[in-house]
Amino acid sequence: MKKRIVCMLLAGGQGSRLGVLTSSMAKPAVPFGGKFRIIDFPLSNCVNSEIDTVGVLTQYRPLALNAYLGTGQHWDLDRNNGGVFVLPPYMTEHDGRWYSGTANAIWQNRSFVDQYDPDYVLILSGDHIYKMNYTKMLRFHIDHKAAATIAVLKVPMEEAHRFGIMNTDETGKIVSFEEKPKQPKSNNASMGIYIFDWKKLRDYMERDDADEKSENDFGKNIIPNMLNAGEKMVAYPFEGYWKDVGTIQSLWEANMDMLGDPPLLDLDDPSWRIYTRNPVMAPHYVSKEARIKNSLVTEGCVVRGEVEHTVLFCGAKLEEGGKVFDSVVFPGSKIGRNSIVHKAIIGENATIGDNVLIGEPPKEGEVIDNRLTGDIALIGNDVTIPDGTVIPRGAVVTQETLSQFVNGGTNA
Amino acid sequence: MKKRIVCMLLAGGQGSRLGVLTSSMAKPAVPFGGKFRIIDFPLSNCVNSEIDTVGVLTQYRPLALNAYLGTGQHWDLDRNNGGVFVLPPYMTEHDGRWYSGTANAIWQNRSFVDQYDPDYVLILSGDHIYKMNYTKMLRFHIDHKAAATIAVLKVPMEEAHRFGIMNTDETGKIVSFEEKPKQPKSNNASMGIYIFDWKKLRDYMERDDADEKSENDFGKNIIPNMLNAGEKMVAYPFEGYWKDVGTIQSLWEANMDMLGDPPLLDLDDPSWRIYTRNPVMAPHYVSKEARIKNSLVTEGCVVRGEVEHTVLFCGAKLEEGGKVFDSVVFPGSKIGRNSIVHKAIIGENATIGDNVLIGEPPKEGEVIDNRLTGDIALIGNDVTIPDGTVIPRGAVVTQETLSQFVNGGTNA
Amino acid sequence: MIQDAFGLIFTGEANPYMRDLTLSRAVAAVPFGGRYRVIDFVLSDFVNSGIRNVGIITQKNYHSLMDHLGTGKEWDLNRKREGLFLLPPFSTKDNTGVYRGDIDAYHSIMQYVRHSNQKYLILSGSHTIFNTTFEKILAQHKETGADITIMYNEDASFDPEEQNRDLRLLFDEDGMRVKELEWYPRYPRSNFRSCEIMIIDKALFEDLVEESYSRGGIDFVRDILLTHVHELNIMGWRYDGYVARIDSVNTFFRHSMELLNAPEAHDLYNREHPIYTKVKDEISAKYGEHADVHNVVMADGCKVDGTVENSVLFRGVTVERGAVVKNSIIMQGSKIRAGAKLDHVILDKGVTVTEGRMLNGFEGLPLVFRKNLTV
Amino acid sequence: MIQDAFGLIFTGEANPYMRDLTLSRAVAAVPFGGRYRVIDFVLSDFVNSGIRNVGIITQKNYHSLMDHLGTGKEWDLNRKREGLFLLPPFSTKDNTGVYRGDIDAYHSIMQYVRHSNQKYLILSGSHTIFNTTFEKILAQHKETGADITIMYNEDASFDPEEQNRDLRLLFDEDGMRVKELEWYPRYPRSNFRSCEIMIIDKALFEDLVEESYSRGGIDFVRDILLTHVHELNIMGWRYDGYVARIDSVNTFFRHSMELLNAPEAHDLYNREHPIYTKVKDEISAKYGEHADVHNVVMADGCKVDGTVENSVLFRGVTVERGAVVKNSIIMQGSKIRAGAKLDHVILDKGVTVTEGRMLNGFEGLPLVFRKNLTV
Repeated sequence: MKKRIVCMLLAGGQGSRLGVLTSSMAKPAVPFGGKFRIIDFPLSNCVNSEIDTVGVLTQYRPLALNAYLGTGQHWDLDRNNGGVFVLPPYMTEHDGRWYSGTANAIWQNRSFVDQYDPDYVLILSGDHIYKMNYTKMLRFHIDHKAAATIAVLKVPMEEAHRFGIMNTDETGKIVSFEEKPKQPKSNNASMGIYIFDWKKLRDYMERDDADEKSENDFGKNIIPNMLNAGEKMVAYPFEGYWKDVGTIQSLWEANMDMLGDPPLLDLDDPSWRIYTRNPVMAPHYVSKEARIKNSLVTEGCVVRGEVEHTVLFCGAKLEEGGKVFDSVVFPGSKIGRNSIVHKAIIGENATIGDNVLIGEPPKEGEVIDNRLTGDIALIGNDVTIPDGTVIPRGAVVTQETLSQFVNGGTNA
Repeated sequence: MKKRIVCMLLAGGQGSRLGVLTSSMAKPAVPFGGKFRIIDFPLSNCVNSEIDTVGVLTQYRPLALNAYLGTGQHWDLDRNNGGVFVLPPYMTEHDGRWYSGTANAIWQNRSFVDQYDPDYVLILSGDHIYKMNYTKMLRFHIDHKAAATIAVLKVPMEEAHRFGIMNTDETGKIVSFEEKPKQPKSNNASMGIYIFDWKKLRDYMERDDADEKSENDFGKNIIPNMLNAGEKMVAYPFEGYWKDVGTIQSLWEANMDMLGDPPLLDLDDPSWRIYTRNPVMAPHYVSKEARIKNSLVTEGCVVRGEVEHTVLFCGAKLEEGGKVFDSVVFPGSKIGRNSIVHKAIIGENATIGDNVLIGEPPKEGEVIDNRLTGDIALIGNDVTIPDGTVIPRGAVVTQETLSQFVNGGTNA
Repeated sequence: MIQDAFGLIFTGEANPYMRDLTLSRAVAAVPFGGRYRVIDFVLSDFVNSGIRNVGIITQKNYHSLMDHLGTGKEWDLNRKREGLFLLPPFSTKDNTGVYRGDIDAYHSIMQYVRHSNQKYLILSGSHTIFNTTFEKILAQHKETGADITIMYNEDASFDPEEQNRDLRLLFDEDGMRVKELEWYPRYPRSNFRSCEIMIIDKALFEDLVEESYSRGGIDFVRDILLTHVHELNIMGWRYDGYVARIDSVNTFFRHSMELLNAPEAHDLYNREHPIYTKVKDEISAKYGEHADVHNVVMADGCKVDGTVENSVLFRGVTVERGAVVKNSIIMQGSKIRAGAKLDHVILDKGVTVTEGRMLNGFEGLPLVFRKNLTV
Repeated sequence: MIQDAFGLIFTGEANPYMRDLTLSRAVAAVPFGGRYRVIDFVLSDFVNSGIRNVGIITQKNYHSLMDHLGTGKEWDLNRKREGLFLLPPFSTKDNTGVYRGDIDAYHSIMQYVRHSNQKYLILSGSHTIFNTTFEKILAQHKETGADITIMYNEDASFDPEEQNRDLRLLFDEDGMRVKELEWYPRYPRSNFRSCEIMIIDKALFEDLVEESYSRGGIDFVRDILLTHVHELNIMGWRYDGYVARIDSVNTFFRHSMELLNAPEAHDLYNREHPIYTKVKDEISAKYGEHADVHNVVMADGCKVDGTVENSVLFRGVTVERGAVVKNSIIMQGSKIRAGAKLDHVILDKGVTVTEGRMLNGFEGLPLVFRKNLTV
């Protein structure tokens, strides 16, 4: 049955920069903010914007994402007509190919979109934290009689070089587009949120698909091609909190942003609920000895130690004498007695033994590969850290790299 | 969360022998019996047997099947834990392959099954019409402490050579297995319904996957290997209606089987409902001039002509003076004024013009390729037959082959 | 699609003119058209208009309705936020469980109205059937700046014995502004009859209801509209499609027969705007060797081996060999045994007519047999 | 997983000993344990036992329960066949809408019992809380061939002022067959108390109820069990896990505090058998700069910047800076403003305690503040 607009969510790949945290799920399923997963944000934005048909494009572990999304009921997306569908790149008898780029992912799933014969298609990225009413953007798109509308955010001029920059005239029409320009002409950064007229986009994708030199990417190919062809493209100005959480550092920062008073993004907004798959767990328990400040604590947690400026996800446990500061502890992780965790992300179902120190200054001569993490210590999903281990700040600990810390570790 | 048993439904490929009818959907989505699609039968059997987790393995048009199944609510399979999932062969970063055989399809989706940590797995084919309580079969499997249980049906001895034949000892233990034997030793035909201990099956599939010479097929590889290894395998005797509808002739016959009084398979059984996605259509309308006998007529139909010994699916229309005998008319098809249809299958949304004759004896010298159809005329999905066309019995008419009939056609 | 309006359907009590058909159900729950209930039409109208927030005010005898509507799944109204709200009579201290009138009812569910996020309220009754969407009437309501816009059609039929919530509109010269209203008129001066659909700003609705309630007002039409017709800016919006008012057994019968004979009644089966109803998982209707069926609307699950003419058969009806059914309405699951003969008869659900039995009603006086009876 | 039994939960009316906590709700709907309602426990017990067909008999004041249970989605009981059945009091000719006793209620829903496909009926009350599954009691019931099997536990507590459906079992020598029953005993001779769970063959249940109903029987325990205790083969099945009986404000308070201090009460939060409840989409609890929280059970959505000790906080409670909450139970959405001090207090949902206010109850006499009050 016909829909006015269909959303295609680019849930992307394995998220190599978040690799350690995505061993069992795609990047959009990375936990966020105590109760949520990243994908809850674009999905909730859709539902709150009355968009009820969402295709989730993923190349990585579609089964796990399928299981997480289920019938879509948790996001109110269990619809008779429409709903949420995971769309992996599937094989056909003749061929099958890995999504070669963002535009190719949509192109390969054009028949999914065609089923609903929509006038418009909304393209989203799966790794941004924000609240946005896409219906307002659609109205803007319609009012401007645009072929494409791109949501933009004003960023500090000195950071503009890290973004795709949309240069517009005074009416909001995009006159040029530069990907990560060295000398940015403006500070309108693309948020990776596009509305297209579906027929028009379909044409451009078809031509793009035929072009062997193309990388089949929205930013690199489709948008420049449309601009060059003189299509009317407009920038939709967005104001408010928006964060790309594609790196360990930005993921940590965004979690810390939720601890402010008021938080930088209000997750507890009755007019704009963020939906998630609620775990079935008991209320959290705080023992006599515990001490908690400036933190988020979620159902299923048991806290017997000290927690400050930290996000504890559902089912996290902290034993007596343990201390956690400036950290993010993912669902189901356990931290043992008298262990101290400082500025770290602890992956899902990780087990930290007793008397472990995480986030310590490196010992003299110790060299830590912290290109991914800066000064944030990162413990991978399902990793078990033995009693007494010392993990320096910025270290990345996986089952594979664990041994280098265990052997050198001393009890503080 | 753990499940005792998980069902994997081999929905198969394009169904080349039913090709003309599967242009937009996989074989299991071929209509049957007025209101149903073939896949409704195994799915309803699962639900009625209290099996609530079903993976549907398909290589062909997973999107359309996904859209048909939706959240699973129509089959009561919209579960918080479990439900129905379409599993196409998906690409991974490293590789992706077309399901090379029935066993390979399961092997590629082992992580889907593992999510539920089941003791048993039920393997079904997607192109059989029958009602069966799999729970009884599971109890049989458990009681016999078998590694594998295969459902068998006694077929007439003279037809046994067309089936996989299970030779059993007096206790029901399978002693040997022959695929389509020329000299069958017994008439216990395999119905393509297996229950395995999941761990055991997983082992055999793993070894099979490593064997480069294997065709990765249950009948050809897994079952013979298990037998050779001395695993206890038992035959579960089934009595009742069971029909493979993988050919045009058997599909036509099975539809005709529903017209008997009583029908060979009672679809209207309150204790064993067959669920389907009910179309939202008005009751059917029968005009003053109409005449209907020995037929099934479904909601959305409009009948102004004569119908005898025929199955009309939802939304089929027959104009004044039209006559349909011994035929199967799929959803949304229209038959024009004074047209006569005899022993035919009319595909979905086909349009038969006025004064068309279908299923006539061939004219002198006319040669019809009826290898697929015998004496059944077959009109493909979405085909439009112009006024006055004559289609001989056994002919297969698609958009491509249509011209040969139109040019030679004369108005009766 | 309408985004800024929500719906409220008032389902009244049984209507005495409906005789045994409303013995254990509201008019809203009376079966109509072979597979529907009366309320399915207006509820589908809401859904097809894009409205996602609909409250249904129920009274005594609401179990049949509750069972039919369930969670609202069939209408895609089983939503986390909004969706379908069944508003049964509350038995609290304020309230004895039965409403004196609709103002009472509106007052008691005012919290639902206040909590609804939309600006406009589309107020509906539940005995009028039509298949349309409300985009145009809402657009007119906004353009004209009316206080209240009433959907009406032209309907010359009038029977003083069968009036049910009969509201007629008289316009001033421009033909749009309502200058007078007639409520159950003895001698109607207008053929423009309300279709039981009114659009009103939700804040104005709350004002009018609460003000009237506090002064003892009972009936929305009588105590609010009639009283304030000159102060309020009430407009009409004319609907020219097919409208069926289920006021009495006779009108029920006549409108059912129009499905067979009046082409304009096919509006109701418009494919563009499907009418949703509870799914029953019935199989196709089965015609036997001796079936002889002409001019009939028939739902799935029927088994017919006899003669059926000029009739409406609901789901799962059996007509055995040799039975003859003419000019009749046979509801769900009824069985006509061999040799029975029916003419101008309405069988409610689950009635069994025994072998050889003859049942004859007449034009203008169809016989009604109540639910689960064996005759 | 149990395939051959179905469940029937009788939710009674308000209990006077519960005071304001049951002002507008049944005991079954009383909030317990930080995020649950009393009924969630037994309903989850059914679901965790694999039972897919559960009827809930409601009485007056069932709206809160209806709202909580909704379509049964959270319990995965929103099924096409079977699932969750809310059985509200019918207002038909036979019945005035209020049950005189449970036999009345069982009689009026006997059609549901007859239509259920399972052989065994697990009958449950709704004021007893435990977390288990019913596989073992059902297996014993089948093995012993008992007519009725009653789940009981040993509970030495007794307060004649707070008895609520207090049924005690006395066994013969083998310790399993019930030889005598005590119903609201003044001087109890047994500490073996029924957990309000009984297994009975559905056909026997129908017989006993209909026979008793026809002779004017009102109460299942008094008019059936006590009358027939010598003829029926009644067995006991002993449960040794944690059991909380919500008989009165005092027991409610005591059992809530046991969640903090009695390790055996953690049975109720057993992860293997999760307790399902209505989802609210709350965010994580937020602790502020000045939070000082010890020995507390706290649900999601709370915002705490004050001192909280030995207390249970339900979802969405706010404790402002400088407020002190001790030995208290604070239900959903209540707000404790800056500087307020609470000790031995129960706040029902949505209570606001204004700035600086002091509220003190005592051990054995907690103060209860009713829903939506501002103090």
